Amino acid sequence: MNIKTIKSEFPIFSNKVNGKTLVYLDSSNSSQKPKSVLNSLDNFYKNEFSNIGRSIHSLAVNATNKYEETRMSIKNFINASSKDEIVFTKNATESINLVATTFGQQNIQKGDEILITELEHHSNYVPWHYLRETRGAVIKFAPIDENGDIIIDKLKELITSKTKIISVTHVSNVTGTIVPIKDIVEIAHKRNIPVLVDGCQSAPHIKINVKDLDCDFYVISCHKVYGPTGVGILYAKKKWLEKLPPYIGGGGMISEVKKDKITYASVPEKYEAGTMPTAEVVAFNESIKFIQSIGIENIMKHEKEITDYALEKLKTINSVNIIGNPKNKAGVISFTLKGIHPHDISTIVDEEGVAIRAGHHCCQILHEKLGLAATARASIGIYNTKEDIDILCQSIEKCRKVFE
Amino acid sequence: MNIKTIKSEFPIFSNKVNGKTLVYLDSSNSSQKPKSVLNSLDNFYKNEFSNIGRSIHSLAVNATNKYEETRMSIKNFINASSKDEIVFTKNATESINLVATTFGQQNIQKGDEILITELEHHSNYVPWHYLRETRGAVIKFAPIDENGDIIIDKLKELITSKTKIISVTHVSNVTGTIVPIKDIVEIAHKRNIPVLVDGCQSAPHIKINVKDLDCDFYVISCHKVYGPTGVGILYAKKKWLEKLPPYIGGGGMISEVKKDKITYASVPEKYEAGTMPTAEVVAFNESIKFIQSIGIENIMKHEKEITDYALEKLKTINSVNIIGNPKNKAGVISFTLKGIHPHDISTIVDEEGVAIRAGHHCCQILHEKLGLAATARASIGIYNTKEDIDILCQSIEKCRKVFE
Amino acid sequence: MDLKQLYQDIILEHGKSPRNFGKFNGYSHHARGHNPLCGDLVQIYLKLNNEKKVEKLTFEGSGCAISMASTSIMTELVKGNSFDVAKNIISIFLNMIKNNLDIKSTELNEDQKTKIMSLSGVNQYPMRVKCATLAWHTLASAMDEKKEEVNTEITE
Amino acid sequence: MDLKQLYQDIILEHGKSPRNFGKFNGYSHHARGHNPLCGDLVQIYLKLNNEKKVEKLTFEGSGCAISMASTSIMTELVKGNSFDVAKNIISIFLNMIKNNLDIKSTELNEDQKTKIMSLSGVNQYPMRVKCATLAWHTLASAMDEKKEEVNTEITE
Ligand SMILES: Cc1ncc(COP(=O)(O)O)c(C=O)c1O
Ligand SMILES: Cc1ncc(COP(=O)(O)O)c(C=O)c1O
Repeated sequence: MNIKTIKSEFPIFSNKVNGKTLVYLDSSNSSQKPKSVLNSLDNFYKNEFSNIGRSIHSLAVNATNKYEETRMSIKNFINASSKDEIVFTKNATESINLVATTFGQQNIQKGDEILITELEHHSNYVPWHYLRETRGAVIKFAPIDENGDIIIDKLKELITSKTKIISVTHVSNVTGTIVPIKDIVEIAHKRNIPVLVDGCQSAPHIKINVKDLDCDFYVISCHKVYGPTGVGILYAKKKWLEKLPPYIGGGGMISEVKKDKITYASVPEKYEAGTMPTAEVVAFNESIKFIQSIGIENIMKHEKEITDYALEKLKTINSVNIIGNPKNKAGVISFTLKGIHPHDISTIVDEEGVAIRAGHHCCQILHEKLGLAATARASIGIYNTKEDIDILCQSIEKCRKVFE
Repeated sequence: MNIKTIKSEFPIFSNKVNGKTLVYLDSSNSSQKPKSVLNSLDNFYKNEFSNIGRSIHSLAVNATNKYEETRMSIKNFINASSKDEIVFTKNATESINLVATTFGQQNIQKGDEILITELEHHSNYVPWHYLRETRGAVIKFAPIDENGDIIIDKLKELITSKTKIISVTHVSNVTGTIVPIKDIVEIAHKRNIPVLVDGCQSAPHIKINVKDLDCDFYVISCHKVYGPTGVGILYAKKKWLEKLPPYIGGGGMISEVKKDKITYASVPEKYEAGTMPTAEVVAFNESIKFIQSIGIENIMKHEKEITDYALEKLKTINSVNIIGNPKNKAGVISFTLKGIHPHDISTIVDEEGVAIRAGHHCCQILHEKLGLAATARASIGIYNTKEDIDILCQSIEKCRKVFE
Repeated sequence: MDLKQLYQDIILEHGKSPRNFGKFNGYSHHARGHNPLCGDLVQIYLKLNNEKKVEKLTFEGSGCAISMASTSIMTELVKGNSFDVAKNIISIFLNMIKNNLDIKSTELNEDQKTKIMSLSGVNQYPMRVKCATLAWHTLASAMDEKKEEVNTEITE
Repeated sequence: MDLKQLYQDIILEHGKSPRNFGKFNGYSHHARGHNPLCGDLVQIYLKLNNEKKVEKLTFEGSGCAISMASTSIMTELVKGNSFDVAKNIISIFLNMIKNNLDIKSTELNEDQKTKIMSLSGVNQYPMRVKCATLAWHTLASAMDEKKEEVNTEITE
């Protein structure tokens, strides 16, 4: 595997930022896109564009087929049982809202408990919070230890007969913690509790097998998986999609509409109301093919190498403090620099062409636990090299000079 | 204005469909896209891509600015009072769901009435139907006359002290009826009832001025306005956005997140949870510029010319029956052919490269009223010519031959 | 794609003058089918006699030429056969449409094969497959005494 | 863009050793400000005396160098002035940051102008503007006795 070649697939890296070569270390936020994805988008709009599922002319037939091909690719990519278990949404946030809202309507009564963790992104907390506000649910937070690992025993203790669902991230977007989902699902299923997994930070980086994980719901954001913006994925076991009520209502998700009564389409169409991000879904197929052409194992290996190298090197810089030290860590490295606020770090390294993120990364609960208002975060994608890490480290040294 | 030049801006028309030149008469379903929009998409992904509003590196700053520029362009395009009144969604369907859900939560009690019309698209009925199911609302349908015009007096009569909101389309996607929104808003506001306008079929075709209409909500689907898929717009008076509860919850729409409490961002961010269709929003700015470069008056004039020509010519074909004859008609022509089912028409004309739509066009209520299961529909965009209409008419003649 | 393959004379003829149209009294089985995409509806009425033979089979509904012809041809092919043969004919048909297969069944005579094959052109028109299969799925549903309406969005 | 313009010595110095830091007893006005993007919080404590003069002005909070320096410089500039002059200084500052304007006020002496101008580099860094303005909006809010927390998402 040649990273130079892979990197050259991403047009953005032929650009300069602030006169410097772009060192993109913000992939946890959103990934860059390979040529093949952009070509697909462009080609679809230029040569094949039509709305899907409604008209029956040739353009529409072709577009509908391509759209469904992506669904099939995703099914294979995450090893779902059927392509009907794949619902397209606008982003992972909508996917979680879909589940929280429809599951809540059917299953959450006053006093029922929802179990999440201290690692969760706001997108995996606010939708459940709504159920607290509207239906009187109780939200419990499984705690993490000082390494950033969820304390599984504590999680277990928090489960009661009132626990109706567990919602947990697969990989933390702050500490990079890889959560032992299989264990959690096993614990949950023993007590008949369904589990939603937030796969935003895992999809492009580690192997996903929903059948093996046996989770009930799995959500992905395509823009983090080398795909276009505007598309998210909800995987759900078919029994759930069939049982839960519909979410967004409108064209395309109905069966029969009368003045006094409406029946809904079967799954997955039941959950795809209105005109979908057709071109973006079609192009996302190329993202999956791109990942498959490299091989997820090779991606994991490469990203681990870069991550280990980064951790090693950052530790040699005095005054760098790395957040969390989980048992299994993906390519997400949050850190602080003594005496320098993360926002100042970001501004200064940006001057060197280095894009990192500073802030709470939509994880205020975790930051409160850490006792920090903000951290700086470097996150790794398939295109990152050791050279990128070297430049990051040099620019961190520059921060220290500015503040000396 | 030279339509040939305008048409040449749309790459899709240099393609053949079934060996024939594409005659695209399905713009009410979704419009084709001009080069400038596709170039913007491509350029953004290739040279400028970043997530917005979160990171503070240069790419993110630039992307955020461009995203906000589109918001500003839309504000000007529809003459809103402030760019904070423009919310980005995934499609018009989501926009209506957003209003129905949040407005319903705050204002709909058992027995309260929602007034829509027999013209409405499923996307402007199903979301209100949910309030019937979940909150015991009553839905009333303002009837249309045999021309396809809403009977305003009947609409007035249907308003009671329990009417909480009126939701009505600006232009029918079946009959092309241009609805006198100003009159309806006046009637409604006299009784303090807010009005939502479904602008899906008006935005690319007639001038929109929300200040003049004085409506409370206005929704648009960008893919019908020569823009990318995956983006919708909700215009709402600021007082509503501030007053209504949030909708989708997650990253980007919060202010402060604690374990026991969450506060939300100000508008419009409050309604933009998760990663938005950034590139698509940015590219949509080019759609607006494209329309503005031609001038909406010129577009209206051209489309009226083509529509009148089509109506004239279709009427000369024996056995064509045109659906509706409204006072003011946009470029949407639904018709039936005696003895030939619309699906058969669509398949046969498709063979000649003509893309029309057959079915109920997501308007089953209207089709029930018409006593038809399906109709065929030719809808006009800025790129259509009289020649397109000639080919449509020839291919309809061919249908008759096949079935003779 | 070839329009002539789709709209063969036999299709047009059946489409215009469907056989076994209408409801009859004393049916033993009934089902309702619906194609949400176009709004087409079909109702199947069926009488199985004591020997489990399809004594009578009619339909009501409206739809495109393809769906009317397919339904009409179906009633002709299935009527008079035993329950099991009827079931077999249904699966032969669905197989042909779905997998683009030739008909090799020994349960059908040449005339029947020609009739069923007249619908094979639908293959080339993926958006029209549901028009052709709706009635067949609905008949199967009637025979199985299922309560739910057949919905083409679910059957594929 | 020029990093040196942003991180001038005076900024770095105030950032490291903020003046008027901490809460004091007997304040007459107070407000809380919050920047949701980075999570920064600031609290402003203010004592107006009988002559409506800002007798004392301190702050608590944590944030980046820009926000700490801006807050610290603000307290130095505003303290000792009358209510109206204080309000004026706030609007001079916000104007400078927002509209990239030179300072022409006669209410400020040269030293004060230099101090306030040291923050003008923020102009070139749109994502950092809120870091610089949070405290000033919060001070204005305290003086106006507003109850709501200042939120940078709302103030711009
Ligand atoms: C009148 C009308 N309303 C609503 C919609 C729904 O728009 P979208 O599918 O983009 O959500 C459409 C288009 O399908 C429409 O024509
Ligand atoms: C762990 C995690 N969950 C959820 C999300 C939300 O994804 P999106 O913004 O695409 O909806 C993100 C990314 O922002 C994330 O990192």
